[in-house]
Amino acid sequence: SSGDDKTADPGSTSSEGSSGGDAISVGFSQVGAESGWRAANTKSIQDTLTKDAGFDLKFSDAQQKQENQIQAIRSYIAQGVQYIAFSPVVETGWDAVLQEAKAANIPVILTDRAVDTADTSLYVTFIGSDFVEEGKRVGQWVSDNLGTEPINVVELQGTTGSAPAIDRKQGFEDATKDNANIKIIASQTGDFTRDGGKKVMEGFLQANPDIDVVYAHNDDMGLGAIEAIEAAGKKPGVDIKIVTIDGVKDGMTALADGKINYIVECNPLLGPDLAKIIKTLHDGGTVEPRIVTQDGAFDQEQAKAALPDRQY
Amino acid sequence: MTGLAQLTRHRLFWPIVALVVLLLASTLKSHSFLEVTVRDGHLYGAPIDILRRSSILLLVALGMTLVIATRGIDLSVGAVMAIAGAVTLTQIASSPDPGAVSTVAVAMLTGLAVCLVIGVFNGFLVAVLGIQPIIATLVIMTAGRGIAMLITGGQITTVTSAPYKTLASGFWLGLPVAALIAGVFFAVVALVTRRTALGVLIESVGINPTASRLAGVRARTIIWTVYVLCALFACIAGFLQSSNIMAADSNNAGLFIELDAILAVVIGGTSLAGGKFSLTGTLVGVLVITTLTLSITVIGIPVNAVSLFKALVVIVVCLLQSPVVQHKLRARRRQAAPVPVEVPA
Amino acid sequence: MMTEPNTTPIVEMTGISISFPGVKALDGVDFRLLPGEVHALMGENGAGKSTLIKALTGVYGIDSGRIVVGGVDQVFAGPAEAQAAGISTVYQEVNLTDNLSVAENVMLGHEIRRFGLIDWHATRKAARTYLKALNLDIDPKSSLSSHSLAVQQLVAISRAMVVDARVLILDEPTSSLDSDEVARLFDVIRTLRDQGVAILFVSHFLEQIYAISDRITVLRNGSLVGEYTPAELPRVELVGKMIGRALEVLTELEGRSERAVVDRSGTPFMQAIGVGRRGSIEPFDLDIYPGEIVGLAGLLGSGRTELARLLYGADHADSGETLVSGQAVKLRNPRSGLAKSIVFSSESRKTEGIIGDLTVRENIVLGLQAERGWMRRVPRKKADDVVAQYIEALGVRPANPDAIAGNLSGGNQQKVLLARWLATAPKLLILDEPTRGIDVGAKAEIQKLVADLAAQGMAVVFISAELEEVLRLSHRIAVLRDRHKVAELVNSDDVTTDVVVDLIASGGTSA
Amino acid sequence: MATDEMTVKARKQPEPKLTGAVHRSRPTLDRRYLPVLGTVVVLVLMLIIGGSRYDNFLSGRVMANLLINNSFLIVVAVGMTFVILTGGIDLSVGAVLALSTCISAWMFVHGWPAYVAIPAAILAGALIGWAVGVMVHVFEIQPFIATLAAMFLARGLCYVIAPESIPITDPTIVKLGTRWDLGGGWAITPSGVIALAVVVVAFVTLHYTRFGRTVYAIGGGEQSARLMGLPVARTKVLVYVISGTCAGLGGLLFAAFSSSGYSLTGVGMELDAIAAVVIGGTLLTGGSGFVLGSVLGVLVLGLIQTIITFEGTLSSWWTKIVIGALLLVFVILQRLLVVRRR
Ligand SMILES: Nc1ncnc2c1ncn2[C@@H]1O[C@H](COP(=O)(O)OP(=O)(O)OP(=O)(O)O)[C@@H](O)[C@H]1O
Ligand SMILES: Nc1ncnc2c1ncn2[C@@H]1O[C@H](COP(=O)(O)OP(=O)(O)OP(=O)(O)O)[C@@H](O)[C@H]1O
Ligand SMILES: [Mg+2]
Ligand SMILES: [Mg+2]
Repeated sequence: SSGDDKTADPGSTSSEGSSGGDAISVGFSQVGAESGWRAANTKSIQDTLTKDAGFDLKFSDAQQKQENQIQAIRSYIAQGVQYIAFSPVVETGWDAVLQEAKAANIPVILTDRAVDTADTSLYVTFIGSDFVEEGKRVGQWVSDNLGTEPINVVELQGTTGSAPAIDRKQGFEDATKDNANIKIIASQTGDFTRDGGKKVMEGFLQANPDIDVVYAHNDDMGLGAIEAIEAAGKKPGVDIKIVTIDGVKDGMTALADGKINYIVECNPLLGPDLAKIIKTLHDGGTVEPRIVTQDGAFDQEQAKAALPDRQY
Repeated sequence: MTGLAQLTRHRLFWPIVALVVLLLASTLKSHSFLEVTVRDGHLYGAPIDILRRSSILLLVALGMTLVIATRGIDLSVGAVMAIAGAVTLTQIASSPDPGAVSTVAVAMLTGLAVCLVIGVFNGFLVAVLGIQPIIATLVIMTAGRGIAMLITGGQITTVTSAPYKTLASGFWLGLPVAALIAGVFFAVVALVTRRTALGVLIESVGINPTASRLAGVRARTIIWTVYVLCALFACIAGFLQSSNIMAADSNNAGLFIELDAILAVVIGGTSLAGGKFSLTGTLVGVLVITTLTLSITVIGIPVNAVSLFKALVVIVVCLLQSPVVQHKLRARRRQAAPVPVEVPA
Repeated sequence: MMTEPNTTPIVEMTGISISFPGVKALDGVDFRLLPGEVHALMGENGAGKSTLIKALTGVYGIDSGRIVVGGVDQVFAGPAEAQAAGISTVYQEVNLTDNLSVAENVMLGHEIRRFGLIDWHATRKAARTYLKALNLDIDPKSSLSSHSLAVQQLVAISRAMVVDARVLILDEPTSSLDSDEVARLFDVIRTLRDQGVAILFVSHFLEQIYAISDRITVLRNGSLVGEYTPAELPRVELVGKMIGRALEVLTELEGRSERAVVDRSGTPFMQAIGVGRRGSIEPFDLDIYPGEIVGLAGLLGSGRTELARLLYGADHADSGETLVSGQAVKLRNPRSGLAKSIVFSSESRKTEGIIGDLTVRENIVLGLQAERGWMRRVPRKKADDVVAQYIEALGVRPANPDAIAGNLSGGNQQKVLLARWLATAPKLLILDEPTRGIDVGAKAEIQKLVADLAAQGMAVVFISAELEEVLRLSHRIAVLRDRHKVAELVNSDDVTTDVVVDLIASGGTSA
Repeated sequence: MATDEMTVKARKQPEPKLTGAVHRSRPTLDRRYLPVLGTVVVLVLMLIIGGSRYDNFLSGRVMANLLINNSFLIVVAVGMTFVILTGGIDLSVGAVLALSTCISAWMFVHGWPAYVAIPAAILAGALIGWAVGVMVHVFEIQPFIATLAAMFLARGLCYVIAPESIPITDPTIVKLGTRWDLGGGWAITPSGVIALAVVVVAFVTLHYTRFGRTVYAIGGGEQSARLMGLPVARTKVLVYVISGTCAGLGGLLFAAFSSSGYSLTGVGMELDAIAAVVIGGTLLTGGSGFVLGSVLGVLVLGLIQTIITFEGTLSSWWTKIVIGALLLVFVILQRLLVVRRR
């Protein structure tokens, strides 16, 4: 609805001036740096879209604020970059600013998180994981491997109201709802942090004497839970099983050490894929509208095998 | 009866009632809640957990009390915690012998030194340049986490070091080391402020800075000092926090702890307008808040209602503490004539 | 003088009682105020005068009693309601907001509006008129905080005139004013009285009471002593009724005390050579010898306070040189003054003196403590002794070291402030309006104390709006005018107020 | 202590003499404007430096975006200014703003028309503000705590109303965010116009109504204001209502800006608003400051953000450090300007 076509020009005119040479100028707006996963994601992008690889990357960190992100995208449009990529803080509310990008003829690529819009022409493609699917895969594994007898599950949720927290909860519930053996007895938010995970787990341990499984929405909370379980004199991974999502290095190490039982990977290394997509677009090619990354899943044995080559 | 009336009139009566109610509610939900058992040669149980967990907030609130007494505020404490953890853990992680006591000691001293500099910086902005405390400390609040991430390279630095782990998870004489550390600092501050003239001079500067200056009080030095102390206490809280998870999480260490600390200070009866402060009050405030967080999990408040529950507790405690309600309650009890609202001349 | 007394009181208070924790401030007091009269409320410091006023205007709720205003039973919820009922009040401490301009302070709540919005031009003009009525020709746009306390007091009075009041209450309005301003204020009061306004007036200056009042009510220790006309109550008796016993205060006050001869042969304790500060006081020279009381005389705003602040180091001078006991010193802040055993008691006790929320004990010990630094706390025993000694010597009431200083009556706060400085055993005592708001009895005590201290070798700089007081005490008098030191004279029996006033008027040439 | 030095020195300003019949009115600038002036000077400096460093920085588009992207913050900061002028503080604005986005989004999803949903969202803000005002005034709870509780409350309500983010498609709201092109890259949105209107209304209220002057008087000294017979109670409650209403309105502007209602919106926005107000020269102790200063404060924060995106090479941590450093440079420069002029 915004469609101010008269200002559509700066995109093409000034890009020459600002980017210099043949480098492709890309504006990337990151959510923030709230977790180890995010740091790895940022690093991957910054390390791939380098000058040497023929890119002129403009990076900005929105510090978890949608307004900063919108502001950054608008500023990229004003600066006249050739491509915009971003990981949206929220799924909703991007129509207006994406319209502006479209009006300025700047292709937009979404990474990691999707946006909720009726008009799919606003972005070229989405590349990232499917949070619901991740939750489902964890749920499935728990159901298949542990749910053979009655078990009590406690859930460490991510930040209240955030998309990954909602979807991972949803996915897990979907996958386990048919298994009568699985009972989720408590669920509380640990804010995706180790400290939060540990605090909440301490509370769970006080209130419930018979916890069998901990489902943490990310590795960090799982690692926090390990600390709490150990402090309570129990053995994580044995007395209480732990399943998590992400697969960051510390998580994988704990998995290999037998303190975590299963991790569904959520690959942060989106840089190479992003670079490939932009190159393809730049050469006039087309890409799929939705590219879901190939995420692995590891149990303890697989972790031991994979650990030496992990980059993050 | 008059004894009881006297009691309910005490400033800390309602916060303590809140504490008791929270503990009772948790016990109703989980019957063994108040039980303390001996496990692996030390005490174990929710009350011990509360003590251990309170230590971090207590240290931060301790410094905050002093700052608030001078009419200031320190928003940078969370960031200082992050920096303390980052500096110390990066050093421990990069040392060849992370398990050695000497490594840990040197790393912690470095952390203290860095935080000292930050405290001096905050104090300089407030006391010398006369920048409003909230904005002066906002600088470090924003930049501090960046500095911490710079030190850790944006990663969460994880270490394994037994001596460092002892800080937060160890026990001494059956009691958590963290609680003992916080307790010692609390006692020292209480002693120093009340045994020397520091306490009264801080209050005097907080109540009337102009008059204090004219009375010859070194207002500037005192204000500077409290910011340094606040940063040092936050630093130690940062040690405990990072030791708790054995990792330096620059983004999340001490996030929003300044709000909890201020809340604790105010529940304890110290006014944000500066002046008279009560360390005991702060201690009670800290216990209320820590218990509140633990009981949210234990009682099983639904995730989406956690904020509402917190709001409810804070509002109820504050309302009951407020002069108007106190007065109403008293009048009801004694059926006496209204007591005048006190207005200073 | 007296206009035909209207016999139905406009304000009638009966059986008023108010208690504060530990103090019964008013105990069944009756009071009435007639239209068209100036009614003086008298009593010692802490007698309950201000409390009675605050009870009337609803600042304090009353425990028992009845208040009838204009024939109607009234309990005001606060000054706003009292004001709406036609009672306009100037409270004891200057209660204005010093972040706003003079005009705004005068007109706050009564700004002139056009089309619902404030018409600043008209408002300022109105403010100027009200200020003019008190002979105050200051820029209404100037910030209130840029004016001295005396001016602020006049502004507060102007503000009270804005309301079309039936009752005007003035609680110690003259405590910082010099005789010209007082005379001017009295003219205004008389005009209002003749228009039928009932005026309640509080002052510790007996001459003023006798000059203006039609009726006197005396309070003592929160109880009513009685209601009198000035004619039936000579001064001595009035003082007797206030203090509860006959006292030879008056004789002491009126008779000039024996002045010791000051030895001016040695080195002065303090020597100011060309000390000045741009924008506040022109460079001046001043020598102060041990045992000498130097009085500063001048009109309102002549720069006495400014001079005193430079001597202490409250402000630092931008020219000149200061010698203490013959040695050059730099006084850049109050601490440096204190370190040289110089102390300064400010005229504005509310903002620059008392630490309101601290106890009397803590307030008294503060100066001593500041001198010793934070590490070495004044031992409890010593603190108790010092505090007890000065509470006794100055007659602080209530004589309770643990009372919150901010709750004390104005005069008692002033005594606490004095005690703070005397307790440090200074060598130079700078007193800016130390007797402001202090009752006759205590004033005599303080004057005697100052004279005694000087006799024991303490140097004193004494500032007072009351010229007689300066003359009575000082050995030497420095005369200021327009922020200039214009003259200096040795006090003797020949020096009268007229001499000094002439000096001020002529700018020092007639001496 | 510098604050006391300030008051001490303020007393020392030479004044026209009482004795002299003639008025010597010196052409000095009113000291109260100094902090705001400091802000302006530093803002212009930042613009010049930004313009010389980056291409397109001083373009109409970037400048217009500065207003458009910050319209909601301007409104919130205006409300905050009222509260801070009385010596209070309002920590609830970020959460109330989020609540307003959630309420309106929820109502649109449930089929309510804009003329119901919009007033409801604003009213919710006003109601919370009123509750805070009552807590602060009647129950004498410290503003910091009362508003902190309100912040938990509003955030909690958000999670209950909108556990997930809700897209808003309502045409009225969408229209609020439509850019009106003014040529040369300059543009404005109805949101921006509303923000400016709020500023004007606030300015007039503060400087041309008795209510506004009472706000300042309370900030100068609540006790004195009461003794002066001013309606302290009503005014104090009202400033929180105003702040809540502004946060509610800000929520609508934010909803227009982001076309969604989301419970995690505006986390930490209260600090941005407070920072903007303080940078704009308002004293946190109350009694001194201007709404226009707050607007400048918002622009400064926005400009810092813009510089960061234009720089484009900062890692996440350098972003934080640079924001902190710019803030520091800013407050110190402003402070020095003010001190110099004394
Ligand atoms: N808010 C208060 N809390 C406690 N005590 C108070 C309060 N206000 C006044 N008092 C006490 O009430 C008594 C009467 O004080 P009041 O101020 O009325 O005296 P006053 O006659 O006006 O004296 P002064 O001449 O010194 O102004 C004093 O003992 C004072 O300490
Ligand atoms: N009536 C007045 N009109 C204008 N300015 C005044 C007036 N009185 C004082 N001032 C200003 O207030 C400032 C303070 O003066 P200062 O306090 O040194 O005077 P003072 O001699 O102590 O008089 P007092 O304390 O009786 O007012 C001076 O800069 C003076 O210019
Ligand atoms: Mg009095
Ligand atoms: Mg004076």
